[in-house]
This record gives sequence, structure tokens and C-alpha cells, in this order.
Amino acid sequence: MDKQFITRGVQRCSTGKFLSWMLPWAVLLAFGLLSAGLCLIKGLNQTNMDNRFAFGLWIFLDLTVIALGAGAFFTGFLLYILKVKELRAVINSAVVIGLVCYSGAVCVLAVDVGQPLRAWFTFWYPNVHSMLTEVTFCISCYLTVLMIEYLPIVLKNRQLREVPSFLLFEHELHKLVYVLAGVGTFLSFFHQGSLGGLYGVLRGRPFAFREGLAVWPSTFFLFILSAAAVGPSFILLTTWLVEKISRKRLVRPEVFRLLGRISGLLLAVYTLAKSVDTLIWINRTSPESGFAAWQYYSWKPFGTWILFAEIVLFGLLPALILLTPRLRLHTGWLVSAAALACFGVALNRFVMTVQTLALPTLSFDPFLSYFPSWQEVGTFLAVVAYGVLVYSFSFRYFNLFPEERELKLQMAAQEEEAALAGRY
Amino acid sequence: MKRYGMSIDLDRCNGCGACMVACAVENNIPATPENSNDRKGITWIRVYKIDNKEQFPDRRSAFVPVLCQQCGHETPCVHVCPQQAVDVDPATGIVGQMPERCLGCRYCMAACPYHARYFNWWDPKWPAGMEKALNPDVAPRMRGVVEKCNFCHGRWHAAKERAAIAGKREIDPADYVPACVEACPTGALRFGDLNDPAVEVARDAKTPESFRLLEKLGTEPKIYYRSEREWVREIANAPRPGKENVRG
Amino acid sequence: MTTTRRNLFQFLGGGAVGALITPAPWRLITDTAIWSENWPGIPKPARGEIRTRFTHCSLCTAGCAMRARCVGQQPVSLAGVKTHPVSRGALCPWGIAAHHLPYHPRRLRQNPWQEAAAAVSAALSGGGRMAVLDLRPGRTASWSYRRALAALPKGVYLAPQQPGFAVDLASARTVLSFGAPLLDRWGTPGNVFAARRNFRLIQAEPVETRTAALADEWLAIRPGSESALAAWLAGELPLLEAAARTGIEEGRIAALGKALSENGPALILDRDLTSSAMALNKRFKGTLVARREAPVPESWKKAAPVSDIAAVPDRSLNVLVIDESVPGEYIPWPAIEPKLAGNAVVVAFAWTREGYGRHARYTLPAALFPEALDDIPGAIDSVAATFRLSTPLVAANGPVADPVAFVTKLAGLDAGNALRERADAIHKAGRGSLITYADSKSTAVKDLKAEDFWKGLNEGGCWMEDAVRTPLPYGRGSDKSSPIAEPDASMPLEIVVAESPVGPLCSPLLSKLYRESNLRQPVSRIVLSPFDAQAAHIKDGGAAVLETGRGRFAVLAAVDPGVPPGVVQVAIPILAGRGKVVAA
Amino acid sequence: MGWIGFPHVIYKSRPQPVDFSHKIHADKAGTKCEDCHSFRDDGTYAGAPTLDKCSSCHAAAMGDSAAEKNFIDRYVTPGKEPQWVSYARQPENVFFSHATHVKLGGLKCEQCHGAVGSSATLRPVEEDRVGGYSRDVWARGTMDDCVACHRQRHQENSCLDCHK
Repeated sequence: MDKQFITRGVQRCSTGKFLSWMLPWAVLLAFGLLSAGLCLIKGLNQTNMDNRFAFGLWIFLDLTVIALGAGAFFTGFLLYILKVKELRAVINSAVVIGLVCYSGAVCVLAVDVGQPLRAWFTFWYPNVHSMLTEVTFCISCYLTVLMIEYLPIVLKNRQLREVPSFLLFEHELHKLVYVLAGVGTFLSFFHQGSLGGLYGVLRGRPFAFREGLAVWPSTFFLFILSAAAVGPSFILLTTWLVEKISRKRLVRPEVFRLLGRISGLLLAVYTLAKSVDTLIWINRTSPESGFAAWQYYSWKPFGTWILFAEIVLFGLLPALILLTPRLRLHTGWLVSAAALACFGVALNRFVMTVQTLALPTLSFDPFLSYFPSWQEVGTFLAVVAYGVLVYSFSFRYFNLFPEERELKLQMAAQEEEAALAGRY
Repeated sequence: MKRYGMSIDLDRCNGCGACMVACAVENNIPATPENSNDRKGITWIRVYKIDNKEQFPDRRSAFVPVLCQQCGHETPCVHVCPQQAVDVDPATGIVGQMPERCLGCRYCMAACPYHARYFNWWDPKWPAGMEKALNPDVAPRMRGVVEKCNFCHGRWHAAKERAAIAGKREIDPADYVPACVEACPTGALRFGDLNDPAVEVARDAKTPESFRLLEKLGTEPKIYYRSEREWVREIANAPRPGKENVRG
Repeated sequence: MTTTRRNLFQFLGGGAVGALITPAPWRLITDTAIWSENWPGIPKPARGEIRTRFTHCSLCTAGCAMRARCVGQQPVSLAGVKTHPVSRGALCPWGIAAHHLPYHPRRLRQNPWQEAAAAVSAALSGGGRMAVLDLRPGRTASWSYRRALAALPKGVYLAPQQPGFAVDLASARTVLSFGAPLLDRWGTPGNVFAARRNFRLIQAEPVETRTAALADEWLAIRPGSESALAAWLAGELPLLEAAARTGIEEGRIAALGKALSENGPALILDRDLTSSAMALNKRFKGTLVARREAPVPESWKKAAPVSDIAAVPDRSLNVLVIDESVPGEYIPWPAIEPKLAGNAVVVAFAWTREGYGRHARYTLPAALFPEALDDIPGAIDSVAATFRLSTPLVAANGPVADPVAFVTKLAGLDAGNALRERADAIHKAGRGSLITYADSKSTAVKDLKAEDFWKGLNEGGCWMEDAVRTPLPYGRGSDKSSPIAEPDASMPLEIVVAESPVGPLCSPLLSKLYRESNLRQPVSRIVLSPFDAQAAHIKDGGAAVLETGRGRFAVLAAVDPGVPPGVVQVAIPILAGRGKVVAA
Repeated sequence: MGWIGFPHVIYKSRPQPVDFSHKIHADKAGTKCEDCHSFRDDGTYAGAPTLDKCSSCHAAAMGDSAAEKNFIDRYVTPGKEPQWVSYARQPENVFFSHATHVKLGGLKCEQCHGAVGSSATLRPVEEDRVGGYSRDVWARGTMDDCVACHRQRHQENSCLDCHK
């Protein structure tokens, strides 16, 4: 019955099927909202965080999803600023993913602070030296940008565009899109960086502390790079997933390969930079603050393997795969490499947040362990569920993949040809 | 310009905990629920029991009171606070925390290498009637904010007011002593202006046995420890994982 | 006109924009933030004039002088008083938070005075034998008990054994302590720490307690072999054998003997101040002095004698009144129970049901510091006789019953004025002087009127005799050391008391802080060496059962290589002895 | 219309126990504020005077005003402290030293309290429904007001100068 809302020329599953897909996620979301509500009403004693593990699962989640959501700004940047036309095929999807990741992260942050009612203090009495201020400003601004970017996608909906003023509005917005992309890119570069700075500036935590250029520690730039690198990978991954789940072809294989190539290129650069940074840190930064770098890795379970995994297994390896044209031709290699890259960035964020806090700083400190409470996990899942719901909804009613329609026609044509060929 | 600091004689501290109790009484620290532990509870000054990691009979123990070290340079918590809830008073060198400005992001706690900052995980609650015994010079904090030692600022205010009524701008040093120092029965804790060479504390800071925790971080803490015992002085340095520490 | 959906949208949109230019939303935001400051449930501390009042802490016999900072009448913090010659401005953590005690959630709330009184007089009507167990003898209250019991036909006054001497730390140069917790709530903290700088402390103790950790020398003596070391010092055991038994190198033992005899005056102490080790003081001219008590009125002298619980014939007591209103040496129930006749009436005066209340038929709520007016007997380390009151700082929070009134009423004696009578007696004797803290003056009693003397005492003054050191005649305690006990196999482990327990009678803040800092060993935890833990198949932090002569206790076991093999470290003094640990 | 209605929405009005006239007392009883609003020895500020201060004059009626009679009957005779409501009560977390501002800063009471001293009657205190502050604090005693003055006089160091 909701057919008239679905984009012309593309085919979507029946309403019932759609709802039955949405239902479990909705339930998950409800559970997540419950646990988040508990944390808001009863306070953060509901979590397993404590004075020594002041940050936990949630910060890790924020850093990760924002890194993955970077696809939105970076694709936009490539498409509108560097004029890489092929990417038009995925830009809408990228915007939705970005929106989901960022709004999700912001919501979790609101739960994570002890006094959400005072969140606005950061805007009213900002401390310009704090990386967190930078993060808060940029993320909230960029979120608005994303929403504006999301609007045209919504307004292009078959029914909504019937309203003339909406159509007009959408048209006007479209002229803006280059500006938006520019602003978005600028903001994103900044907060991706300041998220990295978040830990890089912690002089009191030599495991995370890094020297850097000007006011920014090296992690500032590493985070930008890594985010830019995995952004395309994540889009590649999601698009592929959607294709598999919806059993449709949404973009041309060239686009996949292009995304892969971009991702691989940046990943290689990132891996190089990361290695150099690590060497400097081991040989200068850390010893200067009185901490021998080897000792970080002698606290089990965080052995040197984690460093290896971060740089080689989830950095160099996927980079090489993605940069090898022959391997890029196989979707299997492409997708698994992208997955590796995404996992790599998650691991990096994990190390920066969780491992930093687990390692002792005072000589009489014990090594600390932390396991999130179900309320924390619930809130985490809420973000995932929320993401899936919004994306599925957008995928059903909005035109996320402009090429989908012609790809469909092509296939139909091919089948006809095949049929004709079969006749003679 | 004053630079208030403290010197702690680890060869005198017998770990009785009088400083912790006096601090909690002075600063209206609530009695947290039973399930609070050494990682969720609040105590602005915490006395750690440390040992030389040897076995019997070579085992030797010592007690280390750890409070906010009042870092004087690149103060880690000040720079990270997104909304200026933490500041260093140029007149006293005291690192102040404003619970009413704090939004509870806990970034400062991640930044502090001494774990001297504490978060209010619960609503503050006192046994019925005990709120009558609260100190009027210190405002109780609400749930969801960070707090820490500020060298008993309530007493600093009282001292200034006592000076003001006498028309003086400078306080009488005898009027301003933090609760923990006043309470220490062994005289292990001393307090005073490090800029005043005549003061005991300033002299303590110069002795060869005196040291500061994690001095190499370059944050210029204003709490000086001293001990004749070599192995105790080792705690100034970064941790070295011994086999009993290495666990998952 | 008909309102279309568009009109509605326009109206709402316009309204929203319009609201933004009114102060309403901004004011609301600010207000919510302010509301988050006076969050519901955050108490507002009472404001008012700050007054200073003085009293003495009655939580232990140290009786440290206290300066209370009060808002109006309500004390909000306590501190020591430098001018008090014994406590010298020091307080222990228990004392510092003592003003919270009246609000302790575990306080008794019912007062079954009538029932208890009725039951007692019923039990006595048939000429029954009544005893009072006084956990803190030497108080004026104790005298009142003894007077009342003397008046009663078969009254018995029971109290824990008190050493007949005082310890003069100030004049000691070498102190050998057999596990006496000298630096951990022993004697008067202020006095000990002041004297500490002048003597060399040698701690002979199996485990490294707080005192051992700060001693000049710690002799890690083999558990249970203290008597062997004492025997050598008494010249009754050859050096080689002493070394073999104690596990301490001959050299160090010899050096110890040398130090005691050459670097005198010496002082030998042990945990309970009774064992034969104390007799060594005679040999080494230890600085023990005769204990002196503040004068009492002549009329009081015909009082019941202090008798030891062990001396009471079994099943002979029909009524037992236990006064644990002030903490003192706890006599284990197993030592008391056999003395009770069938259906004996046991009345306990306590602040909580967790002490003797568990065994008593009636537990009456006693006032506790700083609600109760009481005097404090001299501490073990106060050389001169002293008399000081713990003057109440707050009115009793809830119903309270006065044990002295309860007992004296039975004997038809009025001791309501006993403290005043005692004060007058002291004044009559005319010795010593009154130290007042507000003006930190010391006035000779001669120069005071009885009225002013009494007033001064009630304003937190302290009477002290001019220090006269009467050396101890060394009558009691044989100077022969007891035979060295052979350990029995059924109880393989020596139970060593390494901590003074936190105990129930403390501010909720204190228990919170100890819990959250792991600074003191909780009563419910024992510590074992890895060796013994392995032998008993107990893991670090695992549940275990401690079997002792006093019964079995479910505990949590901690494993620590700092503890010697053959030792189980506990925080409950009454458990000292031998025991066995099995996995639960 | 909104401008008139709004205050009633956000403030609830708390009347004073006694209809007290600063004006009359300023003329008759004492000339200076300190005569009744005094400092204690330790420098703390005593605030509104206690009943004994009032009853030292008003043991019996001095005039024939209804207000005074009412006051004597309701408070002096039964010896009951009138529960004055403070106009300028700062929140719990604020440390304000009258001694510092008056003795060292040389401020006049009027600078913060306005012309209370010459008011003929006590208007009710308007208390913010959500935040609980008095309207006078919003008008004259917000942190911004303090900061502005401190800036002028270069008396700003840290938050904990004025917060506790």
C-alpha cells in the first residue's frame, strides 16, 4: 500500500516483509532506549565505569562510528571538490551513513556525561584549549550540515516532490551543495583530528601522549588520515551488504573498485605515517616522560601483538590488497580488505581509549580491567539498531543509489537479448 | 604570589587514615552505598599501602597518602576541561574544581596521572540526621560531577574573612591549614607556601630525600614526598610490571 | 476562511520563531542548569555562628582532648587540642569523626527499661546473685556500680583485668615490643608519637604490622616463639636454642640483649601487658611506674571489690548487667555464659545489638559519645593521675537509658551526683592543677574554688596531678618465664592479630573510607602465605573457614607472600591463639 | 501583556512575616545598617538581626501602629524568631564575604542591595519557581554582575575565590 512512496522504476519488497525486517531492530532500539533511560534517571552508577576507568565502551563507540562515518564527508569532498563523478553513485548512501553515525554518537555522548542539562555550558563558556570543546563544536555543526544534506534526499521522495514549494526548496538547496560539501569537509577534518587530539594531548598518560605540530599532537593528523582511509571502505562494505540483503545490484563494479583504490591509497599513507609516529613515540616521546615504551606491552593481555595487528594486519595488509589491481577485480578480496581496514580503525580507537586507561601510571597502581554493564551495552546496541532502522527506511523510500534504476533496466535488456539470442 | 604546597614524610606515616577521615568531614563527602569500592568511592586524599614486592621476611611496607598534586605547569586537567570548570589560582597556585560548572564528561579524570579526581556516581546521601553535621563552609556536590582536593578552600575563605574583618589583605598562615594536615597525628603532613623559604615545607622540598611523583611528566606537582628508604623513593618513577602484576 | 494544513504549519513555525525572541526559552535553559545545582535531595548545611567547644573523647581510655567546631550548638568537626599535655593535639581517625556517632543507622531505637527493671527485681526477689560487668573500670560510673553492688546482698562487680602499672614512654630509650601495636591506636596516640622520637623501637612480631613497618628494627620472630626470646632475655635459655626457636640470627638476638641492658632506660611491652614477658622489665629496669588514680570521696571506699570473671563460680549469677556503653576490652561470651544460672536475666546497655546484645534478654539503648556525660580513666601511658570529663556536645538522638541509674536504683543508691562529688574530692585533696583549653592556661587546684573547678571541668578542662613517678614495686607477675608451649597438630596455624579492627562503633564515613581504600584489613578477611593457601587449596580472594578455639568463622582469604608460612593474619583480637583454615 | 504575565509564571511570591519599615528604624533606632546587620568576631556576617535585638526596644509597644502590635503579639511575647525571607540569598555554592567587600573593598550596602534602607515597607520576596533564586538576585546579584565589578577592579583570580 506504500507503493506510491517508493522511487519510480526501482522495486522494493512487500510492506509486510519490510516491517518484519524492521521489527527486531525496533525491539533492540527499545531495549537500548530503556538502558539509556536508566543511566539518565538513576545516574552513571548504572555503568561499570569508575574513577579509574572514567571512559569506557561509549567513548570507544563514539570514536569508532565517527571514524567510519567519515565516508560521508570524504566522498562529498571527492565528488564536489575534486570532481570524481563516479562517486555520485554512492553519495546519497554515504550521507545517510554519516548522518546515522554522527547523530548516534551525539546521543551516546549526551548519555555519557553526568549532567546532560549543562551540555550547553560548553558553548557558553568554552575553553578554547580543550580538544573536547573543538570536538563538541565541530560535531554539532557538522551534524546540522549533514541534516541539510539529508533534506534534498528526503524531498526527492516521489510524493513529497509533488508539493511545489518543497521541490523549489530542494532545487535551491542543491545549488548550496558545493558550499555544504566544503564546510562539511572543513569541519570534519577538524573534529576527526580533535578526536585524535583528545588522547594525544594527555601529558599525564604517556601511553597516549604524542608530540605534534603547533597545538595539535600527531594523533590529530593520524586520525584524519585513518578516518579518510576507512570512510570509503565502510561505504564499500555497507553498499555490498545492502546489495546482498536486498538481492539487487545498486552500483557498477567500477565504483566498488574506485572506492577500494582510494581507500587503499590513503590506508598505505596512514600506515606509513603511523609507523613513523610509533617509532618517534617509542624512542623519544615516551622515554622523555620517564616511561620505557616496552613496559606498556608487558602488561597482559596487551602484548606487542596489538601493535602488530594495528599496523600490519589491519593496516598494511588491506592496503596492499586494495592497491593490487588484480585482487581488486574480485569482490571477495575487495570486501574482506575493506572489512579489515574498518576493523583496523576500530582497533586503533580501542587502543587509544581503553588500553590507555587500563595501563597503570603510578608505580603502585595495578593493571586495571573493565567490563561494560548491560546498560552500557544496551545503549551501544541502540545506536546500531537506530542506524539500521534509519538506513533501511531511507533505502526503501528514498533514492540512495541513483544508478540502481538504469542497472535494473540494463539487466532487463540483457535478459531480453539473451531471450532473443535463444530464439534464433 | 603564593605557591601553596605540601610535604609528606613517608617514614612517619603509619597509614591510620586520619587524614582521609578529616578530609571527608571537612569537605562534606557523603557516605556512599555499600557496593562502592576503591574505584567508585570518593576520598580526596587516599592513603595507599605499598610494599617492596619482596617475600617474607624481606617484605617491607609503607603508606603513601595521595591527594591532588596541584600541578603547577601544563596542569593536565585544566587544559582538557571543555568549559573552564577547572582553573589554577594565580594567587595561590591551587588547582580549583568547580562542581557547579562541571558537566561530568570525566575527561579530566582520564587526564590525571595521579587518579586524584573523583566522580559522583551516586546522589549524595547521608544517614538520617547526619546532614546536621555538615560543614557550612563547603557546598555539597550533586550527582554526576567531578570533585577533588583544593587544599580545603573553605578554610582559605574563613582565613581571608578573618583577615578582612581586621582590615588586613594578607592572611595569618596559622589560620590556614588543610584538614588533613591538622589531623595527622604523626606529623607526617606539612603545609605552607613554597615561595617562602622560611617555611618548613619549602625547606623539606629541598632535602635530598625528597621527591615528587612522576616528576618526569613535567607537570611540576606541589606535593613533595620524602623517605630515607631507597625502595620507597622508587615510587617517584614509572611502574615496572612485576610478575604478580602481570595479569589480564 | 477555512484553515488549511499550510495555515497550521505557518502558525506553528511563526510561533516557534516568535518564542525565540522572548526571554522564555533562554530563561528556561538557565533555570534547568541552576536546578541541576540544587538537585533534589542535596542537603543544605545549616548556617549560623561558629562556636568552639571543648570536650574529651571517651571512645577509648586515651581520652584525647577535643576541640569541637560547632554551628550554633551542633558540632560539625572535631580536632585535637595541642595544649593537652598527654594527647598533644593528636586524634585517631575514630575520634575525628566521632560527632557522627549519634546518627549511626544501626543504633538501638527501643528502650524496654520497664520490662528489664521488672525482670531484674523479680530475679533478685528470691535472693538471687547479681553481677555487673563493666567493660571500662576505673570510671566514676564504675565506682557507683561498686557502691551499689556493695549495698546489694550478693552483688558482684566484674571487669576486665587492668594492669596495675602505667608505662612511662617518655623516659624510655630502648623499647622492645612483643607485638604490642605501639604505633596503631596504642595508649594515647599523641603521647606515643611525641615520645617515639626519643626511643629506639624494636618490634618482635611474626608479621609486618603497621608498628613493625615503622619500627627501627623488626625482628620477624617465628610465631609462638616470643616466650623463647623472653626466656633468653631472662637468662633461662641458651642463645643457640633461642635462635633456633625464634628463627632470628644469634647476632641480632645478642645485639638486642646488649641494646636493652646498655642503651637504657629500657622498656619491654607485649600485646596484652599481662604475660610473663612484662616481668623482664624488672630485669632491665623497665620504665614502668605505679598506676595512680584520681582521689575519690572517703565515703566511696566501702565498695564491692573488682573480681575477675574466671573467679565467679559456674551457674551462680541470676542477674547480669553488662555496661558496654563505652567501648572497652571485650570479654568473649563463652567465658561469661557458664557463669549464668538457668533463666538468668541478662541486661546489656549498648548502642547497637551487635555486641552482647546478641545474647542478652534485654538490650537497652545507651547514650554514646558525644551525648553522654562520663569521665575517662587514665590511659596506660599516662604517668600522672588525671581526671577529665567527656562533656556532651549534642542531645541524645533517640531514646537512651542510663546503666548507672538502672543499677543504683536497685540498691536504692543515688549516684546522680557522683561526678560532682568526685570533683569535690579531688579539689579537697588540693593536688595537681586544672588545664583549660579555651585560654590554654594551667591553674593549681589550690587557687580554685570548688565551684570554678567543677565549672572548668565541664567546659572541657582536664585535671592532672603534678607528675610524680613512683617506680613500680614489681610485686605482680613472676620473673620466671612460662614454659614454652609446644604447638598441637590439630591447629597448625598461629593466629596473629595484625590490625586493630575497624569495629562497628565508628562513623559511617570511616567505614566507607576504609572500605574504599583497602587501608585496613576487614574483620571478615584473613591473610595467608601462598604456601599455606596452597596446602588448604584456597585461592586469593576465595571463601574459607577459620577454625579456632573460639569457634568457626566464615571468612574471605587473601594470599600474600609477605605473610610467613604457618601464620594466619586476622583483625579480630579475641581470636589470638592457634587455628586452622579450610576451604569453604 | 506577556511582559506583565511572565513574572507571575516564573516567580512565586513569599511574603515577609512582619511588615517592617527600614525607613522608620533608620530615622529612630539607628542610622547605620551595621547597627542591626552586624559582623561577628570571626568576620562572618550575621544577616538579619535575631529577636532579642528587636525586643531590646520592642519589649512593649513603642508606637501605636498595627504592624508593631502584631509583631509583639506574634513574636516578641511568645519569644518566637520571625522567619525573615532573604532578598539577596546567594545559592549554596557561593561564598560571599561581606567583610571583604565592605571593609576592604569599601562598598556601600546600597551598591548591591539597592535602597532597602529607606523602604517604608517589606515587599514580598519573589522566588524563582525552578531555580529557587530570589528575583533580586536575578536583578542585581547574578554571577555576571559580580564578575563585571571584579573585572573593573582587577579582583578576579579563580572560580574558588567566590565559590565553595
